[in-house]
Amino acid sequence: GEVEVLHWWTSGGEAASINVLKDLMEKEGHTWKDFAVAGGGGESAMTVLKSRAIAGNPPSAAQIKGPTIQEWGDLGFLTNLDAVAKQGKWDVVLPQVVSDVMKYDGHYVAAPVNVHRVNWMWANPEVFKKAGVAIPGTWDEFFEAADKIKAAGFTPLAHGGQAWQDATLFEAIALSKGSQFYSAAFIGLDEKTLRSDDMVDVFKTFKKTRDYVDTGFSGRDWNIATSMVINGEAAMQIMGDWAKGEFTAAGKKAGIDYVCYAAPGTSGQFTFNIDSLAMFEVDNEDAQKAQQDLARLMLEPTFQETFNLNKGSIPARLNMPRDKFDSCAHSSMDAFLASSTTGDLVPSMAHGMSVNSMVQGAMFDVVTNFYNSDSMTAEDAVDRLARAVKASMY
Amino acid sequence: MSNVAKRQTSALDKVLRVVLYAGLLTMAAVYLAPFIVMLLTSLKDVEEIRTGTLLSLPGSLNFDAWSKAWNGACTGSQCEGMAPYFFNSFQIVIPAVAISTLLGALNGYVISHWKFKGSDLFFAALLVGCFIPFQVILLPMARTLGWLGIANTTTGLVMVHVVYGVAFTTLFFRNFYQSIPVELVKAARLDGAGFFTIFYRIILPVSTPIIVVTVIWQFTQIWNDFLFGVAFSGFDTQPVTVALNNLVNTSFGGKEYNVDMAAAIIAALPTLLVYVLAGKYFVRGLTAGAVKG
Amino acid sequence: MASLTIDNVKKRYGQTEILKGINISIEAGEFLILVGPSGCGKSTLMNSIAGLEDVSEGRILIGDNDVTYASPKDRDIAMVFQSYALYPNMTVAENISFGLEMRKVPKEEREAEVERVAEMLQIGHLLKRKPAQLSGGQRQRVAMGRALARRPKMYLFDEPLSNLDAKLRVEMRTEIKKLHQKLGTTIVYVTHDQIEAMTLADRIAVMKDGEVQQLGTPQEIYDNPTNLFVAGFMGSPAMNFIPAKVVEQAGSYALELQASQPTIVPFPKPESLANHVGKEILLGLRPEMITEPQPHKEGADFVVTADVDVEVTEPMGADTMILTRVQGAEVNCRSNPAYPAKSGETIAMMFDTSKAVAFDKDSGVRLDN
Amino acid sequence: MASLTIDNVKKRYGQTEILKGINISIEAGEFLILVGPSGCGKSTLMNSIAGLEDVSEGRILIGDNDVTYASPKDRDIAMVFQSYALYPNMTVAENISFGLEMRKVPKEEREAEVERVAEMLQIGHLLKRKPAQLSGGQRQRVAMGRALARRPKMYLFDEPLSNLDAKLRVEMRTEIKKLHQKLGTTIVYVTHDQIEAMTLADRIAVMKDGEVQQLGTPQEIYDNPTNLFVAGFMGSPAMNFIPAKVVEQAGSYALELQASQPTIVPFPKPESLANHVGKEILLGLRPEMITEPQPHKEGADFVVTADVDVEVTEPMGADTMILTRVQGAEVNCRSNPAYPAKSGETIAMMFDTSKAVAFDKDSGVRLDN
Amino acid sequence: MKTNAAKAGSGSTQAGRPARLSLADWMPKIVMAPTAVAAIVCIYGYMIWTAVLSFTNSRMLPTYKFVGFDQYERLFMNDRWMVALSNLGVFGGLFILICLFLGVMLAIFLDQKIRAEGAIRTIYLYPMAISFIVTGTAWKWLLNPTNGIEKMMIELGFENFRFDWLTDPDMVVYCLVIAAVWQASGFVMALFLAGLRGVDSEMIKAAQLDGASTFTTYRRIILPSLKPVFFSALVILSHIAIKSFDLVAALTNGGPGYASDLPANFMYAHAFTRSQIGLGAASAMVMLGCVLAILIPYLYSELRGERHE
Ligand SMILES: Nc1ncnc2c1ncn2[C@@H]1O[C@H](COP(=O)(O)OP(=O)(O)OP(=O)(O)O)[C@@H](O)[C@H]1O
Ligand SMILES: Nc1ncnc2c1ncn2[C@@H]1O[C@H](COP(=O)(O)OP(=O)(O)OP(=O)(O)O)[C@@H](O)[C@H]1O
Ligand SMILES: [Mg+2]
Ligand SMILES: [Mg+2]
Repeated sequence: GEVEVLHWWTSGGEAASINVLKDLMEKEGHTWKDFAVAGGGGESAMTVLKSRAIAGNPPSAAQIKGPTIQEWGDLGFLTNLDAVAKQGKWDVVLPQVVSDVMKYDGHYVAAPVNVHRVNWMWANPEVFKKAGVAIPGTWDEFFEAADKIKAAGFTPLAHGGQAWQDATLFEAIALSKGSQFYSAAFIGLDEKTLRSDDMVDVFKTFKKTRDYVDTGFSGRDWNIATSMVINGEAAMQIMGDWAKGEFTAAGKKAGIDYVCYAAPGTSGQFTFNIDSLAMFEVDNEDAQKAQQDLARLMLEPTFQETFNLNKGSIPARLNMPRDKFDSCAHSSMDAFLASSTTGDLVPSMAHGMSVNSMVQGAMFDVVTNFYNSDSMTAEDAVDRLARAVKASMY
Repeated sequence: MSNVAKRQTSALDKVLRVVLYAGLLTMAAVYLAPFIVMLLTSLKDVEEIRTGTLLSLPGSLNFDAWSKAWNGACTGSQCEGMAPYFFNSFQIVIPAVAISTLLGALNGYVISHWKFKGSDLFFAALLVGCFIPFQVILLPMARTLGWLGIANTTTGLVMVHVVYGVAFTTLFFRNFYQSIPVELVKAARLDGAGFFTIFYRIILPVSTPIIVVTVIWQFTQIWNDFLFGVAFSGFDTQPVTVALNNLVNTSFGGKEYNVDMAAAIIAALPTLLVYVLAGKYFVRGLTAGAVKG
Repeated sequence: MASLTIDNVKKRYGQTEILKGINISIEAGEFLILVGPSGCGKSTLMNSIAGLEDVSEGRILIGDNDVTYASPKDRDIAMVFQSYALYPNMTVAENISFGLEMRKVPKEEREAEVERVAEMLQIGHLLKRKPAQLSGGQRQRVAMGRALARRPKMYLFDEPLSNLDAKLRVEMRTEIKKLHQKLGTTIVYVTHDQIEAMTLADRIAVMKDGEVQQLGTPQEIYDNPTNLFVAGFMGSPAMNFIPAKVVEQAGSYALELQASQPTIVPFPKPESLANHVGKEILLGLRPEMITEPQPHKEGADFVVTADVDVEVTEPMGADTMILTRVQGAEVNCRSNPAYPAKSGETIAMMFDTSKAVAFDKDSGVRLDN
Repeated sequence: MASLTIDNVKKRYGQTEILKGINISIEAGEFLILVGPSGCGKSTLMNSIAGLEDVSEGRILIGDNDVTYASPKDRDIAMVFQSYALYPNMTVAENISFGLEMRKVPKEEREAEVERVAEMLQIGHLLKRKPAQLSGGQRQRVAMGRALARRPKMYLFDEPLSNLDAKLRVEMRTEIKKLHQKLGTTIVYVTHDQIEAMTLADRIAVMKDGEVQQLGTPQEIYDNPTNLFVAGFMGSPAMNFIPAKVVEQAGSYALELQASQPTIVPFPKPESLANHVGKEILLGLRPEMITEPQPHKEGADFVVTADVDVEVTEPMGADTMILTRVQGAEVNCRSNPAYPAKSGETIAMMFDTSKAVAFDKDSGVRLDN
Repeated sequence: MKTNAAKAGSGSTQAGRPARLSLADWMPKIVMAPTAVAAIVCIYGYMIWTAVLSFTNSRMLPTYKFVGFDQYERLFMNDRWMVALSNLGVFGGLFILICLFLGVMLAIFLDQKIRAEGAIRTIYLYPMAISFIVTGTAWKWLLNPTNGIEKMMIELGFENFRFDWLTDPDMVVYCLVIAAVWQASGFVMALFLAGLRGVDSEMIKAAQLDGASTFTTYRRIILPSLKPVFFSALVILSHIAIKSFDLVAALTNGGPGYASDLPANFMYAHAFTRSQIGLGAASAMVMLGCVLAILIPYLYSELRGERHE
């Protein structure tokens, strides 16, 4: 049968890894129709998906993640993967947090491909050396170091002023207030937490970082920001592990040319972002068969390994051989395992893992507007955030 | 005194002429600036882009990015560049432009020369179609196409482009035909020509400039359309803009701006070609001598 | 060829009524000429007959068919537009043959026809040109050619010769006359040229302000105008209207007018003046009825010689017009160029009232009918 | 007002030479009328004078200024286009006042002027209309109005009255004449109307195929045409050209022509025929010179009565045209409507050759000059 | 056609046309029918559907749970929407005016028998050809203070040159205007050029004789006769302004913050990315309402005016 896969893994590494899956499928005698729609974190792809679903012609599989899977489930578009899951023992090989996301109403409807850690900080040791400071472990240290770096003529923080990057930075700061605080705010959407002084603090810290980004940050793509770190123009960037790809592409070595640390104040904590393919209900029996096979193959170690080596993330599956992965990946895997038991493993708000897209959008608006506004106070922002969240839960 | 001297231009005229050319060329330079940046970038290698400035010249002429964009760059799991998508785009653009232009010309012709009760109202109503945000119609259109059984096919996409292009083409043609003397149509009717004959023999031959404008508009709109192209195409009928988008929007790995820029220029080539070719037909005075007064 | 009946046709543009109930009926094969002041609705009427404008009211019949609502191409009419309306993108030859092509005439026939028409109109050397490359008169001839190439039931000509030189115009006029005699096609023709009207028409319709004033043969119109307007409109120079007092004389009635002396002139139908004795009426006398004294007419009935004061003389080649003033009205006289009249002089002129007509001064109604 | 000198002006469209070296020179304040067959280059010449077409060769002087290469707006000329060229988006009033506005005339003055002109042209009630809502003649009057509102150095009128009815045309002609007398502006005027040409012109230029054939006063042109073309072109109906043999008679020369019998007619300048004895030449005789026998002329010099065969009679109101055939050539005669001529009959006509002219049969050159 | 209209007697008063039987007479209507059907379904049908949705609480996909005017209330409480609306006002107004002005001027200049007209025309027009997905990037570079024009000028020695509109929330909307004008003015030029080429040359001659300068001839004679072209251009430009979605997405993505957001982006973001179709639909209706409020009176006067000619 054939599978049509709608996704936005279009860049070099991703595409290569998707091709692995394609080859695997074709080896099993299936046809792979590759429907790639890049851009805007999958915005376009989602639009396509909706239009195709409404036209009554959905693809067999689509890259959907986080709570959105539940939404599609709600609408009854997704198919049941329990049989494959049982055969492949998904309940065992996947950590609970991951498998929860893949299920709708207790049934598997999607298969994960990886886990990203979002709360990374990438640093250029050379710059730190020149400025004569150590890599900061907390936000206080961050600002101390940043002052010196700035004085030394570097940009302390490489940042791109796009809403999701603002949110990534913002959530990293929030996470430094503790996983509990983070969860209450970004999963529970607890109004009290949202309006708490801690939140005001978070906003203040957040705003303070603005003094340490360069003037041209607005609208900058994340990878440009990364290249500032690579070039030695900037000292640090707070960004998910996909940034590693940029370093690799520039021929830089982890631990030597660049170093990866958890974002200040969040070591041991892990904000995750899981990519997955959800399976849509299709009529054709052959296609159904192919779909099940696809789900199975995705969880197989061969694919998980290649894919994640390429993407900079770590496998969704536990207990994988890790010798091919680099030091950052290792530390990510460690953190993943460790945090999964302590409650320090939390879904990323900025990447749509913790809340649905409405709430996420509302938060983005407040966060990014605040970051760019000269007049808005942190208190205002907190108030707006709480109100926006409430309005969007409507 | 047989002198063959042409009209002697006064000094003031000469100055004005110089100013005119200066103005035109300055504007041309302004319009070209972004293109030059793109072109220069497409000729540099990744390293030069990283280190150089926008307008710095490439170290050597380097067309690697172009060939990569054409048939090497990855757009999803395939790495065949933009080439395969050109065909898809042409398959969509040519019928869509042809049909919408023809329909627009016919509609314009009716509205300006075969008025019937309600034709003006129809025109006004159609114009409203120009202002519907396309995002709004994605979902209902998807459902309609599903019903018609042409979802995610080239046919469907052509239909969508025609439907939303025809308001513009009608507008262009109607406003142009408004200035064609009514006597021409009257004379032809008396000569025994019917509706289509008049259109084909009398009206179309004087429509060249507006056909050019309409084709330019429609070709550009449809060729560069991304939203409909992505939402309503099938996996093997994606137009070149989707490929370009995929090519440009990598969220991982080193960004190859040179390839992006080359791809953008390549993607624009057919449109540019249309501009150059069609431009010849910006001719003067097609209805001259038609009527007196 | 077919008869034409225009039955109470009205045409409005918005509020303004342009045609106010036109009634005209001509036989098949008749040559009808429409005349009337600029803007009186001639072209509008032509357009209505051709079906190019919807009429607001009334009926139009061609033969026995009510074509009021028929489409133009089903009426089988060929028309020369006042504004030419040439097809700008076609050559002269194509312009001419288009109508034939539409009627599926074979190519060779079309070509032959184009040639014939072009020769007749003397535009043979222009066949490959586009309208924009023609002079005004050449365009007009192409417009003619387009109509003449066809053999329709009816021709409509809207001032088809206005931009031609006199010589060509005479030739064209003759051609049209021949054509009409040969084909016998019904023709409706608008012209401002009096000679054209007089020589071509079987019947003339004189229009004014969207109404037909008189419909009759050229001679009827010229000799027997129904009212002051028609009388003044037809004939060039126009008929003179001389205020005159009705007087009783020898049991009959005559008219007294004030040349350089009061003069009594006879009137052909004196009895029609009976009701107006003592009142002033308008005596209509064409310029050619006031001439230099002609010995051979001397003493005839209705011929009176009187002295008049010459105001202006206007030599026109064949004749000289003498402008005089009679009873305060300007009077044009047509004299032989040899007759020595000078401005300011008083000279004798001969008034021939045998064809004189009389009108009511206020209403313009003809009195002697 | 300014004089106009056209010095060897040539104009080519691609290969074809339209104006082949025009030389015309008129005084300031003169009224020049251009006549010529359709397509002879009158409009082209007008356009060249106005500066709307570049001439290919030659010079144009207005007053003492060489304006050959001056831009139209610097020539201070107002023109009525043959094709009207009204501004379609402006009302009639705006059309008329535009030229004044361009010349910075204050608003009140403009309005007054528009009113004056509109009244003169009888288009006062149309001032708020757009050109598309006018009849042909109304448009033409607006085109006139546009020119007349201004007071330029020179007026150019290209067939300005062709679409007006006879009555209106006479009135307009008079207005133009008055205007010219009042302002004394130099005027160049194209018309196909013989009467217009004769009555308005100070001088007439007769053109043919891009060349000036004769430039002279109306009377010169009428009485003394330089060649066959001019003779045949001016006058309507045209001059008759009767083939006649030069015979020697009583030491002088006369002409013999073949009416219903051979007839000898005298010629005013017999000596000019000396070289042509025995040869056939063309005798030019205007229709008004061949009339019914008129008793008072009987016996005069140069008057001969002869019998002719009537082919067709054409009543034209004031006169009746009698078409006869003399020596194989059609001959038009102008007779009194009362003279009883019928087709097919042979009747007596009187030939007055006192103003006759003679042309070479082949070259058309005037012989008696 | 032999319609022996069944109207006896003369002097018929105010009788309507008899029904036409011939196919030819129906041709105009038949020709317009496909467009009419498409318009009824794909414009008005969808508009009504959108209107219906705006009264529901549809999220990811349309549902039909009606909530009255709630979505509209939410919309007008939404700060971002208000920013987007006012941006549209500024952006749309400036964009349309500048484009019209530039387009007209360039067309007129190009109409002066310019030597390399073809090349120059293509240069003005080419921005239309290039997808904003990429030109957005080029403009982003050019307008970016750290590596664009500002940097260039500083390197050229103008130390104090500042051009940082792209990162200034108050000025960023003008960046949109610059890029949009750059892209669309060429087409407006083309529209006008085509129109200019259709103007009757006799009329221009008449104007010259009337003493009008070239400038005045254009202003008073030629441009007024291009009224229909203005009409086309205006519709096209407002269409582009209202739908400037790609432009914003590529150039600023709404930033800094959401200072450069436009309604189209707002709507798209809510209807698709944020799964708030109800709110998106409401915003679309408001957009459409605003447009129609301007468009309808204009259309009315435009179409009425011509009927009397
Ligand atoms: N663009 C052109 N190309 C070639 N020939 C032309 C062009 N325009 C005019 N002509 C020719 O030039 C000649 C003179 O034209 P012009 O308009 O001056 O004639 P005219 O004397 O005004 O005639 P009319 O009395 O018919 O108006 C005509 O034979 C015409 O065919
Ligand atoms: N579209 C229109 N709207 C209003 N009035 C119009 C329109 N078209 C023509 N008219 C008026 O209708 C009247 C008749 O016009 P028509 O063209 O029939 O006149 P005409 O008799 O042909 O005159 P001419 O001899 O000047 O050609 C004129 O007074 C004219 O102004
Ligand atoms: Mg008329
Ligand atoms: Mg002419």
